[in-house]
Amino acid sequence: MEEHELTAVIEALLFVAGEPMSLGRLAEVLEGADTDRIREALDTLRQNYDAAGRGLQIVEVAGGHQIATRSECAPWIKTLEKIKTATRLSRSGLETLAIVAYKQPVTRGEIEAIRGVDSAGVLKTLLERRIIRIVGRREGLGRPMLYGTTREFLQYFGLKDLSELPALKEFKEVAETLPENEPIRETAGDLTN
Amino acid sequence: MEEHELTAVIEALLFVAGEPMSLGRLAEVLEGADTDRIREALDTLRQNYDAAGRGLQIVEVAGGHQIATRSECAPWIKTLEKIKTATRLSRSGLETLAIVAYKQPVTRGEIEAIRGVDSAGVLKTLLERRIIRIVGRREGLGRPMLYGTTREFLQYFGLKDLSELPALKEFKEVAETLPENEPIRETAGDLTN
Amino acid sequence: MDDLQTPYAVKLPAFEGPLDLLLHLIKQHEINIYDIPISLITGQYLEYLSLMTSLNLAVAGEFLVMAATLIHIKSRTLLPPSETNDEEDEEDPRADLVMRLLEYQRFKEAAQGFESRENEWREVFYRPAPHGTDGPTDEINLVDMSLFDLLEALRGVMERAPTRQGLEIVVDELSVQDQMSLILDRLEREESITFTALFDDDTTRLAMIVTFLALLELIRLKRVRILQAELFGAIRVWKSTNLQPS
Repeated sequence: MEEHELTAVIEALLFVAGEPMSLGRLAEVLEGADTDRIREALDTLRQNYDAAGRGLQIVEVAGGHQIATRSECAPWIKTLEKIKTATRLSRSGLETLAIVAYKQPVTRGEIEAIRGVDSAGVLKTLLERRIIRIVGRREGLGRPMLYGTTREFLQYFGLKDLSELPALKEFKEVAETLPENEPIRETAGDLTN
Repeated sequence: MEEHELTAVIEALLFVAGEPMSLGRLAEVLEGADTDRIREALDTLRQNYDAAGRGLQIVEVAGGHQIATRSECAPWIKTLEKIKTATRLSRSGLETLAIVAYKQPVTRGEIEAIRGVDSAGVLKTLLERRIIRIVGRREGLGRPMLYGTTREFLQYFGLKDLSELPALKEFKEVAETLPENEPIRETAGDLTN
Repeated sequence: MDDLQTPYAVKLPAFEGPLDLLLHLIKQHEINIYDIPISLITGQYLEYLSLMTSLNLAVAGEFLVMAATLIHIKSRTLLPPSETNDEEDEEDPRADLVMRLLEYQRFKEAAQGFESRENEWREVFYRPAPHGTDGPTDEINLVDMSLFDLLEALRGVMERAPTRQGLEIVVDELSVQDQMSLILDRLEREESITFTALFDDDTTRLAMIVTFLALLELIRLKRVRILQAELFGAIRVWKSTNLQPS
């Protein structure tokens, strides 16, 4: 297959796939076409889509490549009545999701220990939206279920893979930072505040 | 809106609409943009799509305009569809699989008694996908075949063995909406005995 | 008039939980998180709780637990330094709380990062359906299939079949008792059965043994009789009553 033919076929495949197409999946469909050549064709395609006057783009999400609209066109797309915009995640949803994303695989108990509140309802909503999933069980007492993120999670936030998550802010251990020789105890006077 | 912006927005609209968009419909969404200008933008778009190396085209069908793949790409699209259907499971498939997983070893009759519909086709699909297998025959009248899950099933769900399957009552912790008198009382663990 | 009906507006920010509230108070009072003036924060915290109560808002249990924790920490700070313990061994009573606050804070910040990504990617649409729409799709990719999907499917199907009872699995045990009633059952329908036909349905050696034991038991109980009409002829099993009319 010529380079421009390969580009054309890949474009058509990305269009019909409706989900991120990995290099591997493309190679499978293209019956053993060289991965390097596929990568090159994808680059050409991406450049074509980055030309002025295009309403579409090729994005790399969830371990694959996918055609998507450009955000500048969003206002008009939203007026198409059949296009449903996803409901935003609630604050508790985002908080819980952040814990799942960074600590996965993680149990409900661990999530609740960090959040300080019951999280069953939030977890259920996230499961139903397929943003998280049950990935197994933790060994040991009670063998609690473990939660992790899904491919939809990556897609929802436009992430290539989990390594793209920004690093979680580290904090210093309390012991290191507490003023060493300062009196910890407050005077009784403070209590009148 | 500039001409190239208009072209971009129309491209994005045709992409997400998934059905032919008439000039009138486009004008409506573009809030009264001049029909002549929309027609011009559509022509520009069509020309862009007719360049070499494109796998897509703008077709005029059913009184509207739509993005479609080029016929030259059909063989690969068919391959993709084949791969996709081989990796997808319908809702009825998932339902049947759930019954097999939790009630195994189970006969087709028992599955149909629960689902209330004929399940021969779904069982065949699940067998072909190697998610379930025939594990034997039930003693007694008719000696019906018994179905159970496979090792592939465990792999899909990241389970070590069937005892790792969460029981419905555990699920209750997550989904507190379950009715009180759940008909299934056994845990998966019991079934593996 | 409106002003009279609503004499004052209390703007009560919503908090995700006690930790969230504490972080808010810490920020509001520009407090160093590593050196929290515990009595000030406890006072502020309790004030907030009483405000919630006066507004008839349900105060979740977690908030009360935290109130108790704060009061406990405060009481410990009031105790004179223990003389028996080494100075080094003595732990700051606030340490646990500070660790929890810091841990919670980083996820709260990460969640804010998620929110801005969400906003950005909500403007991007895919085909045929835009991503992240609610509700289950008709088909599911095997790769994405999760245990939750399986449980949801099971729950759905069980809910749709509420009246069908007796769905319990018959444990596939071969009991002699069962086999005995099966034989008697057959003898109700057929006058007699040949000995070999008794084993037609048995697929395993174990099943055959069970059938044989069942037959022996039935003979012992005089519920059946076996007859061989001629030498080397077929052995037939009869129900006893057929031979011994009462």
